[in-house]
Amino acid sequence: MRPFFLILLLLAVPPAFAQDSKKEIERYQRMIADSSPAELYELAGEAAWKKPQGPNKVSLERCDLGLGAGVVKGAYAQLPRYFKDADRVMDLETRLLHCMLTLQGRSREEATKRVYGNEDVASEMENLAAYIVGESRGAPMAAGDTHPKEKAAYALGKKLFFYRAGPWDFSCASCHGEKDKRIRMQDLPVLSSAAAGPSVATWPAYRVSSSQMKTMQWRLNDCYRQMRMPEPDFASDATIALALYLTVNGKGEPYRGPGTKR
Amino acid sequence: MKRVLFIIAIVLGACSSTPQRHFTDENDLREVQAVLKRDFHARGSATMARMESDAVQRACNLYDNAPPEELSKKLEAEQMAAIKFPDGSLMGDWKRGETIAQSGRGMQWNDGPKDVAGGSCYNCHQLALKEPSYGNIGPSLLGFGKLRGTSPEMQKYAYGRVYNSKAYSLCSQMPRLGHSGTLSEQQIKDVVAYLLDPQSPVNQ
Amino acid sequence: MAEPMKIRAVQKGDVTDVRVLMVHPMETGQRKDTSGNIVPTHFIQEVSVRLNGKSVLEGQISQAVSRNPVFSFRLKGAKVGDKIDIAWLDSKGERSQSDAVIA
Amino acid sequence: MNSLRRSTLQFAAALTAGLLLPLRALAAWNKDAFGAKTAADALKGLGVGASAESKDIVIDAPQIAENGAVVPIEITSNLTNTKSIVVVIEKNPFPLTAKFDFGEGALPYVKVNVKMGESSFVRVLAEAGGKFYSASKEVKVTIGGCGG
Repeated sequence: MRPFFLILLLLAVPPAFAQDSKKEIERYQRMIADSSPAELYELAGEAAWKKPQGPNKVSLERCDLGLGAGVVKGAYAQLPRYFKDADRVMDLETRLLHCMLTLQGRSREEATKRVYGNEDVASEMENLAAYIVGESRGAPMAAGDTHPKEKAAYALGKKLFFYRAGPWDFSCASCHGEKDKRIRMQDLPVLSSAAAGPSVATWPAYRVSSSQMKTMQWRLNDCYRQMRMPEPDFASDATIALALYLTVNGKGEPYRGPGTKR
Repeated sequence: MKRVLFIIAIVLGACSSTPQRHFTDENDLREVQAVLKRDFHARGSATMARMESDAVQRACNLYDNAPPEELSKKLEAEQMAAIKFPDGSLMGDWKRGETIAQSGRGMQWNDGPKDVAGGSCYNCHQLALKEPSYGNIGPSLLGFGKLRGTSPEMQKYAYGRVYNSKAYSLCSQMPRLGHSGTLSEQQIKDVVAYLLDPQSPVNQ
Repeated sequence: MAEPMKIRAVQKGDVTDVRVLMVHPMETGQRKDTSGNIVPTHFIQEVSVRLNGKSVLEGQISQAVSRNPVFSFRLKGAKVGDKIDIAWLDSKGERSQSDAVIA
Repeated sequence: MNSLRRSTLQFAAALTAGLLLPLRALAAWNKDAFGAKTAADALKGLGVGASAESKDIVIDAPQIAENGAVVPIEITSNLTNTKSIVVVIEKNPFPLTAKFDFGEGALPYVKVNVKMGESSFVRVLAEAGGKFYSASKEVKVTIGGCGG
């Protein structure tokens, strides 16, 4: 990586072709967002939220997502955050899992058997996430960044973001660390900066290429797959720290998911 | 003129107070590595052995991809020494090279033993003009062979760069495709042909 | 009986904007499922839109329409409170019908 | 997708109230035209004759689509009394994609998401006043992600 000042002096301006194709791709993104089936997952998620399950035959309607038991409106925009009852920083999917275990009495093994769905049947977690995030539309994102454990998670997330590892020596920053970079035609936001805002504001998202609603845990999971790394544990501290790091970087961005992406 | 001075001012400012590095010392690196070993698990071909880090990764992590000069030189030389250059022509079949450059498969946990690995070249580089969907993380390689010719030295340079880019620029973002076992000797020769062969669309 | 559709019909001046979301895999017969065998073709072929029981639009579509189809239509001469019902028939003879009231 | 609560209620309500009119015979699906491998054969199958280029057919489609699975196409015909609109994606294995016949109460307008196998021209034909008109737009389909 060339030293910092050389990049500044080069002030490379992207060639004209890439410039207007960027505009065209943004138009495509607006068009698919207009006519997206994402709404179907929000509806299915609302049904799952209210469905009694587990040995206790209880729904998730008493689950506290941070704003009080059962409060869904605006809850996602304040995640990830520290939860006193679990003495742990949690993102949405980790918190949902917590409620499945504590309220519904389900086993961790059963509740995490199928956290990623496929194009025929979405997973319970994907439907729930679509519903809950939809209830934060318009709220400025404000993940927790004051509690000591939140600060520690942010610091860990940042180190994980820049740590190069694996057979291809990649870190997240290899692709998301420098402005105006693309993989093929895919623009790569600098997630270590405020430019993370528009990304964290539109995940979870319906992916047209796979006809599936995908969550943030999946997003991190699939990045590590393409970094040629082993698989991250679902709802592990490492994934939560990364999610918190990205979301705090994008603090203030109005949430507008679930998104619709290529 | 005023604007250029202004830019230089920023640059000097940026250099004098070197930004706080991401990792303070080797211990810091070990702590992050421990988290990765705790919170990840093997899947398919992606085993936990991939969590071990070598001297190159430690140097690039510790110094934010800009290690001191003599450390870089030392490690680059070690990486160069480890490259096995086949003898004879290093140019294979550019048609197979194009398929390798287009394919993003290889070394992922969902790549089966029968799946043929690719080089993911188009993810980061422009190569042939006829392929508009190219990345720009790496420099454009359009007309690489037309500009540089096909001398044995150039074949060796191209082969070495693909085999282990860190032998030339220690903290390059380009994967060590040969060193990591992603591409075979023949596949790297085919990529070299795609880059250098006058018939290749890269040079049309 | 297939999943019901999600219809939204909104009156804007003298035009009614109708947006319908259908649940259907729209299989082209070229996709492989997770265990690697080809999923046979299966897609909506006919779509019909009726206003107060009278047909206003008839569509024939192919497997090239995206999965979980989303259509937008515009009607004229309708008013708030009128009823729209949309029906589809697919290549396996499955049918679905949903209706909505113009808001 | 487990059951959709709100829509199901809507549907159930219609059933109970007996409002659900029997499904009339829908426009029969034109097997030959939709089975044609070329745009020309498909149009012949539909009985669509020679068409004149017309700016009164407005196609709003992305110039570049990051993925061919969902390409939103919005079509408006400003030709007076347009009877039908036909959508053809020339490079698709089966080019004929859709045919819409507009009755009294519908405007000649439709928006639909289509799949495109590769970059191709999207051709739209309209029948108005017994004549056929056409317009086309090119959509480039690119590879967005890491191709892995």
